[in-house]
Amino acid sequence: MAEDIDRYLRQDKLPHIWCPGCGHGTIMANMLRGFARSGLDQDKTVVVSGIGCSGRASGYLDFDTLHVTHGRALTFATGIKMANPELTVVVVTGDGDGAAIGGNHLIHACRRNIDIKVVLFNNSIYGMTAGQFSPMTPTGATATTAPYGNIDQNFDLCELTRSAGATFVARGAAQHPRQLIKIFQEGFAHRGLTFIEAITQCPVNYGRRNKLGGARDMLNWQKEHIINQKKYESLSAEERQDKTPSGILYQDEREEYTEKYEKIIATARGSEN
Amino acid sequence: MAEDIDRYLRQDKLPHIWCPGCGHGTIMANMLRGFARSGLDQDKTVVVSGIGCSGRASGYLDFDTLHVTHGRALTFATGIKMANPELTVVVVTGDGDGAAIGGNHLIHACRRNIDIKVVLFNNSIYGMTAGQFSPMTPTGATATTAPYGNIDQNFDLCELTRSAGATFVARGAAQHPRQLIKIFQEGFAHRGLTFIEAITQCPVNYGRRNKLGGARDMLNWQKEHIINQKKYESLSAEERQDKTPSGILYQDEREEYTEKYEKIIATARGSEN
Amino acid sequence: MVAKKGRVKVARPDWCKTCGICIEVCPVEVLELGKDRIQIIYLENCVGCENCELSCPDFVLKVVNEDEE
Amino acid sequence: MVAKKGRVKVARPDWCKTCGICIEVCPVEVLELGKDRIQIIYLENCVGCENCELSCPDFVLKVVNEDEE
Amino acid sequence: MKRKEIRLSGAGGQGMILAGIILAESSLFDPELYVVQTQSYGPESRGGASRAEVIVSREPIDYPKVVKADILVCLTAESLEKYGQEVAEGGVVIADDSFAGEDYIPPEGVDFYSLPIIAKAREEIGLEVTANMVALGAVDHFLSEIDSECLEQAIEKRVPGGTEEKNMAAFRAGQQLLAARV
Amino acid sequence: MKRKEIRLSGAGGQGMILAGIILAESSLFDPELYVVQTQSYGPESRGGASRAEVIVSREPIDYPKVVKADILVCLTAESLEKYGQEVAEGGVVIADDSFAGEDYIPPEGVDFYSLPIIAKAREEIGLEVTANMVALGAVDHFLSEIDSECLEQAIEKRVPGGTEEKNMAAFRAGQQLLAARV
Amino acid sequence: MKNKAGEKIKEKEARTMLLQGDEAVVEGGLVAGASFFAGYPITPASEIAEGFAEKLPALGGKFIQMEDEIASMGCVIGASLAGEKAITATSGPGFSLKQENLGLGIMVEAPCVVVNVQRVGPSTGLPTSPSQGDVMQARWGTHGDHPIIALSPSTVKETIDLTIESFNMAEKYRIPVILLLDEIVGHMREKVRIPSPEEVEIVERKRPRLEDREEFYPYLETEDHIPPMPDYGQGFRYHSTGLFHDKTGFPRGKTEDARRLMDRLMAKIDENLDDIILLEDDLKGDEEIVVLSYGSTARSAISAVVRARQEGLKAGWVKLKTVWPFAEDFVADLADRVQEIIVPELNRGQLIGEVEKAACGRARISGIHRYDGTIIPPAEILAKIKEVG
Amino acid sequence: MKNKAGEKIKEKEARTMLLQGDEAVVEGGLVAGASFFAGYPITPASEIAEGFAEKLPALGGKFIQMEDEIASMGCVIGASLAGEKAITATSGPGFSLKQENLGLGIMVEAPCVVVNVQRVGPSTGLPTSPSQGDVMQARWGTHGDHPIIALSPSTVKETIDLTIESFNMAEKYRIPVILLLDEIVGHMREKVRIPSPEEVEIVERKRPRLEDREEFYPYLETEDHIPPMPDYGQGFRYHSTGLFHDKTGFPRGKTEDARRLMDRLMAKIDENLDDIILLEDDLKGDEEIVVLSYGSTARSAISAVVRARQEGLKAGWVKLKTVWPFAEDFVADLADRVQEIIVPELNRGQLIGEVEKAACGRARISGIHRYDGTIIPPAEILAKIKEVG
Ligand SMILES: Cc1ncc(C[n+]2csc(CCOP(=O)(O)OP(=O)(O)O)c2C)c(N)n1
Ligand SMILES: Cc1ncc(C[n+]2csc(CCOP(=O)(O)OP(=O)(O)O)c2C)c(N)n1
Ligand code: SF4
Ligand code: SF4
Ligand code: SF4
Ligand code: SF4
Repeated sequence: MAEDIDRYLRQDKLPHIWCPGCGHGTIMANMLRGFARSGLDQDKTVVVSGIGCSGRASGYLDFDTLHVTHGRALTFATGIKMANPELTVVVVTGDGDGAAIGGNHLIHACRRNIDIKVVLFNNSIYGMTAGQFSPMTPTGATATTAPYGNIDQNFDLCELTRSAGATFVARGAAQHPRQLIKIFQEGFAHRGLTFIEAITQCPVNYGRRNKLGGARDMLNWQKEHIINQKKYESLSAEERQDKTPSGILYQDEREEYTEKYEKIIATARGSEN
Repeated sequence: MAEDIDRYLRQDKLPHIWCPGCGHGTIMANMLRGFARSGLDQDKTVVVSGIGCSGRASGYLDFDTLHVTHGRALTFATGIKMANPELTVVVVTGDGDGAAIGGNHLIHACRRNIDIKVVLFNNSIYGMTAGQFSPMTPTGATATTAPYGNIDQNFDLCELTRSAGATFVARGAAQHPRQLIKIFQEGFAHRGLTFIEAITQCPVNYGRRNKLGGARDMLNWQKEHIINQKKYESLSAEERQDKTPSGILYQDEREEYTEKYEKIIATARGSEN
Repeated sequence: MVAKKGRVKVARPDWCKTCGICIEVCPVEVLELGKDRIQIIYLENCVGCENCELSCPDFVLKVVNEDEE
Repeated sequence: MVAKKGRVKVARPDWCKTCGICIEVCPVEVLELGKDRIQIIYLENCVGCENCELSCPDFVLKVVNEDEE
Repeated sequence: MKRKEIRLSGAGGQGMILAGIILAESSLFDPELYVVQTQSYGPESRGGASRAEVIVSREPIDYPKVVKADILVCLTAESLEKYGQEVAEGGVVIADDSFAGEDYIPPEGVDFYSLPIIAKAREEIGLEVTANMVALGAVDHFLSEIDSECLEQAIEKRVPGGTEEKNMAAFRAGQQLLAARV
Repeated sequence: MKRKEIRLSGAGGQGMILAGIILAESSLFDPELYVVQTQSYGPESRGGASRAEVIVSREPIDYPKVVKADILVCLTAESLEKYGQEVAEGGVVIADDSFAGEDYIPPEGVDFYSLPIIAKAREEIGLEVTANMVALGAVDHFLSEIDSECLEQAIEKRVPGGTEEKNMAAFRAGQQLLAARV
Repeated sequence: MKNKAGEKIKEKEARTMLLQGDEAVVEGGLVAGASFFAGYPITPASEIAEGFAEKLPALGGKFIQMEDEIASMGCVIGASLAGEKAITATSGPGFSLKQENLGLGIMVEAPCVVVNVQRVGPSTGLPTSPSQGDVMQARWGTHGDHPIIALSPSTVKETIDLTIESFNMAEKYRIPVILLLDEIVGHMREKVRIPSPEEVEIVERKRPRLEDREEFYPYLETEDHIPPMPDYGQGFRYHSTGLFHDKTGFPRGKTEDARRLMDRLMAKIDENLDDIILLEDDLKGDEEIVVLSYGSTARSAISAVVRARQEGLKAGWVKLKTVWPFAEDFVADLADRVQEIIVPELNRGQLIGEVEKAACGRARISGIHRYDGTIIPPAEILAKIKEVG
Repeated sequence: MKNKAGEKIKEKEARTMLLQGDEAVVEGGLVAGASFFAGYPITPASEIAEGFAEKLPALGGKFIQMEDEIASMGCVIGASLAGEKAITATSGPGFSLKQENLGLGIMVEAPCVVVNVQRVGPSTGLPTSPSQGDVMQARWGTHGDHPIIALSPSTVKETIDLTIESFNMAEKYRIPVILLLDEIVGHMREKVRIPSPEEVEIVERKRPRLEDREEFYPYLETEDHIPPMPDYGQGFRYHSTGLFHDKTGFPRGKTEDARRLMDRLMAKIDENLDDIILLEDDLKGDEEIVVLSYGSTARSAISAVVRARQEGLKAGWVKLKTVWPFAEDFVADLADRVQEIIVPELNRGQLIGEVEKAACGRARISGIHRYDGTIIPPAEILAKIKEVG
């Protein structure tokens, strides 16, 4: 049986405000399944989120939760983790929240390799504000602020966070719930900056405007285009063109930030005596 | 003979305020030599800088120059370039200005591939504010805010900007002026986001505190540790450990942002008729 | 120990937003959209694969042991 | 055309900050630090390599054609 | 006529705001008419309640919100419950008959019409989302300030290309609901 | 004694600020003494002019800056030019003899000492950067409020490890400059 | 060839439309010659970005969505210095973020327009509800002393007019101008006539002549305190900085220079209050009670005063269109003539403080405060008029 | 086991040292139990970061240098919610950047201390010169209505005391407290005695008992308006948001909730003015002229008044240590008793506006303004006293 996630949900706050067919709920549910498997302590886990549809997740999750300013969740999370390294600290963010306004905090958290789990709900659009393009909106797609087609290029967030210093980098998608659960399970077990890009569909503000059909069609698109890294690697360069690899893309064991700081404390204490 | 750079200098503002042996002057001079070779129009070139010792460069350079807030030079530069794509727009920044507070603007400018030349004076420290660690201060080094040794890991800025989307990425060092000139010359010729990391020595606020000797010793360190990419590639993984590759590390011809926008204008004009 | 067979159940009917994702991911014919919520129409077809549970964005469906019902 | 030989010149003596970098990068013995500025002591050694000009952070030195002086 | 206040209320997705905009835009054809249209944004607007207000007047309009509606349209029980008493004397309340009338008592001097708005849209037009146009048709009946033709033109201009016909049919169906009644 | 105002001025790198801090810290040994020390930061501080001010008093000190110095030390011509007239009656001006005296006229009632401060440091101590301690030695002569011993202790505490001896020698050399003179 | 939206736009004709306040910023901006927009989406201001994204390119203007509001503000100042008429739009949280670069814009004297469509704060607050809670922030949000101009419209028509005014004042006084809408005005729709550019006065910044390049000082103290300003790339090669600087644009580190610069920046505004302070009133001279307000609240106020008059009360209204600089002299005069000034605001009392200062005890001042996301109905103001009357 | 710097520190003894104002923030903070610092370097506040970087780890506390000031402010609020006594320090440009997150701190009621060592603004301004130019920004810098406490010391000793007060008030009232130094105070050195923690009152936030977890409302309207606050990880699993929320911490979208929350946030301060407003004076009752000031300027004022008294003038001084909330009632009383209040400030006139409002015409108010990076000498104030006397 799938993990029971009810105990991690604030049931009185549900059903959530996400639109019918929005993939955010699927990601959140599977994050919780991964969490359930991790065996981590619910009372010792803090979820921090920014502003956006994605940011609303914190309100539904039965942990200590903090819903902050747009793009800044990682900075609050850093304070929490530094203050009390025993806590499991999770950041839920969006492609706008985490990669547009919050991009600097993302790369710096990666650089420090501080043990925070960053879950970026990538729906390719600013959902909450109703459809402006984000740094993850595909080039050529339309958005309310790109009426003639988006000329901006996307980040490859997994590449970016890895090159910034993240020690666990993974990509999943709403269409692949089992892979997601596994990614989350391993991500929660990792010690260090854990970046998980979770691709999700926004049928309302992205799909509809770009005539991608409803949620079901968008999921089918994901099925075709987001493929397991192993499979991806077996493809020719040409075949890769419109494909995105998923899975745990990178993992490394570099020393974690708060652990390093504990050593500073030890040194400073020593130097005092 | 080396290029005459006097005509690009505001001679009445010199000598500059940089400390004796500071590498910033060497970088600036060789940037100008590269500029001289590029054949670009002095009157059609704008230099934007942020705050820091590096940021003072704009005051010495005889172009249209703009000395803005800490970390934000690229945002102003983006406005200038978008407004008038005919202009050559150069951003002079530091490792604090460009990679700490300004990191987000850096990766987003790279992503857009807008034709701005970003010259990052990397002296491994906050010089202007007298010696706090920057995202480029080596792990283990001391700084006024890292009295027990720096536990932060550095960015590899060339990796970072490349993975963010820059189409010209190079690294040079004050110790290798000829390579610098070449890098600048090619960088000025490139159309798209051009990122040049120029390693420079701060004998006063970095060298002295870390007992690296004076400017001359620091240059000798650079000579040993910053080596041409070709040579770097011929080394074993072990030999590479304490070496950094220099030269033009990456170049690509992806379409530039303002050019793309010109097409939007054409489309919009068309759709109006 | 033989694993018991799982069967889908509409655990939170009120939360269903009729997006139809569960129908899409179901490998056999079990579910169908009603007026304002999902309906199980051919429970006997259910293979207990959990696709619907894992994909539903609204925590509506659960696959439970047959004897739990 | 034969390239004329270059020789170093202290073009902006007042700007020298006596950091000694030029001395470090000079392949032969040409320069030496005076009290508050650089001094050319063995001009005849100068091979015109321009190392000093290209490395001086203060735009003090220039390598010029011999006949320019 | 000082000002006429119209409030259109229902649930998110029922198109009340579009109806409000169309109503307001229909005033463009009369150069003497002033118009203000406002709406409720808010967390409610996603799924929850939805409200558009339109005020028309032959004099400049100061206060832009409905104080007491002259015409109130309610497509949900909640909206009738919420706004049903804020209606001006001599005004009308139009509510969908799927819920209305049960325990609603209109204020003194207010006429109440329980009409099969949604049913018409679903059954006659075959498209429930056109209920907003049916409602507009019903409103038209009480709206002496704006010509029916202007409303029709405004509908054509605003509704998504290709749906003009259905919407127009819905509007006419709305008109007839009352033509039949009154 | 109300307050005694000391201004130490010179160029960046001459250690005037460190001298000011040491002067101020020497007051720590006297529990009855109040002290305030300020300094000029600014673009000047890099390479340009440099200034430290110390005020000592047996009463709480309100205004923290020097109004008219009781003791002024100038290690550069510029600083003498800038501050040479802002000296209180009965005060003293101490300037390095490498430049001083040429066309400087002290205010009424102010004593002027042109002393070989830098030369002493360079030649006797063999370390020009100890000129600040030589100057401090000279100041000591006029500073009845603070014990010489306290100053010595303050120097030992502050100067970089390993340089204590040279600095102390410089301080003593400064003291002697005046012992010889006055 | 650089495209200036201003030139293209003149081909457009006046037309009547149903417009939201946010859309009116776009239309008014285009009439004024807006040629550049940089911004970051935020409720309830996103429609402004969306409008410019659609309309600017067809006119040869530029739209760019930046990574955040800090970047947007920097971008707009950069574009301004490159010669564009540039504008950005945001709401409270973004306005807070723009403050540092706004100060830079004031120091380098870059003409531009910053729109804040106010929602309820602090913090995320009530993102979709109206407020006038950023009025004091508009004056004091960035660190240090500084001059500021802030205008606030109460109708969609006024939004068009004041957007044009914002651009004009920005160009005239070389200063960022803040346009404060509230969510009500931003999202309401009204029937309005958009004028053609020929019908309205459009101001362009003074530009120096290239011939005068040798004698050019970018921050010269001129008689009107406003130095002419070249576009980048015209060959003037001048320097601008956020540090205090002298007429050459370079910092000198002299205290007199700092004082002189600050005095000049202030004088630009202080000596032109008559031109900058826009307000409207219905005062007849017999008023005992005056309701002073601005933005959407003014509509309730007018409505209430009209009814009070009908009921025989000696009431009047004043509507400020310019909130900063504050109409101090006007209010001081008013206080001499009336018994009570009522200041309704969608906040806990902000501009009322300025009214108190200006009145200086010579008239009673009372406020009506709402800060829950609803607006003040005329009845409440009427009741207050009766209460104090 | 979590290390709380507070516990360790108590082992320290009182000692006398020569300290800069910036260093005094560090020492005072440690006495108050500061256990967390996050910041970004900036002149003239960097020494505070440097001091904490050195001293915190030995006490088991944490120091982190963030990528910018926005991040630092977020980090400090996060640490506060996790149970630390957290502090950050900056100067004008950084203070501008912190404003948005400061508003969040106010909404989630996170106790913390934000130091601003003021330099001359706007923009980069004069980075190394003193100013009191951010006083109004401290009140109004973030968008929307909000309560605020801001203290401003005039001596190094007072810096120690007011840093302790800042932490105490932050903990007591669950609010970010702003500590406004000016560069003079920040960089001057004075001989001071650092008290031991036993000698001073140290306040800790009210924490709920885990047993009451079922009945726990994180934003409950209590009698004193200050809900008890658990640390993260204690098992309360509660929600905080920058949106308006009810006692549960969750947004409900009801307008009454918004009003109620704002009223409570304000009441925390408004009902405790006596506790919060700290000031000092030498008033004897016969004053005709009073010089009212704060920060380093107060030292010049006191000096001038002492001399004026010596010369037989009926002058007195008032030194505000709390600048926000403003000592309105005190000044109103004062205005009834004296003829003139002189307000010297290192700005173009900021807090003087509050004095004018409070005096409401009952005393003449005049200012002395400096905004060029130099400080006001006592002689200038004395001259003014004589001029108006
Ligand atoms: C400082 C600031 N700027 C802008 C906003 C407006 N805003 C709220 S959510 C959002 C974008 C959300 O997009 P994303 O992060 O992709 O999340 P999604 O809604 O798509 O899940 C924006 C721009 C804000 N609240 N604060
Ligand atoms: C918003 C803001 N934060 C901080 C500062 C202070 N500051 C000025 S320069 C600087 C660091 C400069 O370091 P870097 O960019 O590496 O340049 P360098 O001086 O080493 O050349 C800092 C932190 C500032 N001016 N503005
Ligand atoms: S707008 Fe998009 S992202 Fe937001 S809830 Fe709806 S579907 Fe999901
Ligand atoms: S502090 Fe360092 S970077 Fe700055 S001028 Fe001096 S040597 Fe150069
Ligand atoms: S996936 Fe969930 S919400 Fe969607 S139709 Fe199925 S049960 Fe309903
Ligand atoms: S490198 Fe330049 S500044 Fe340094 S000593 Fe040589 S000439 Fe002087």
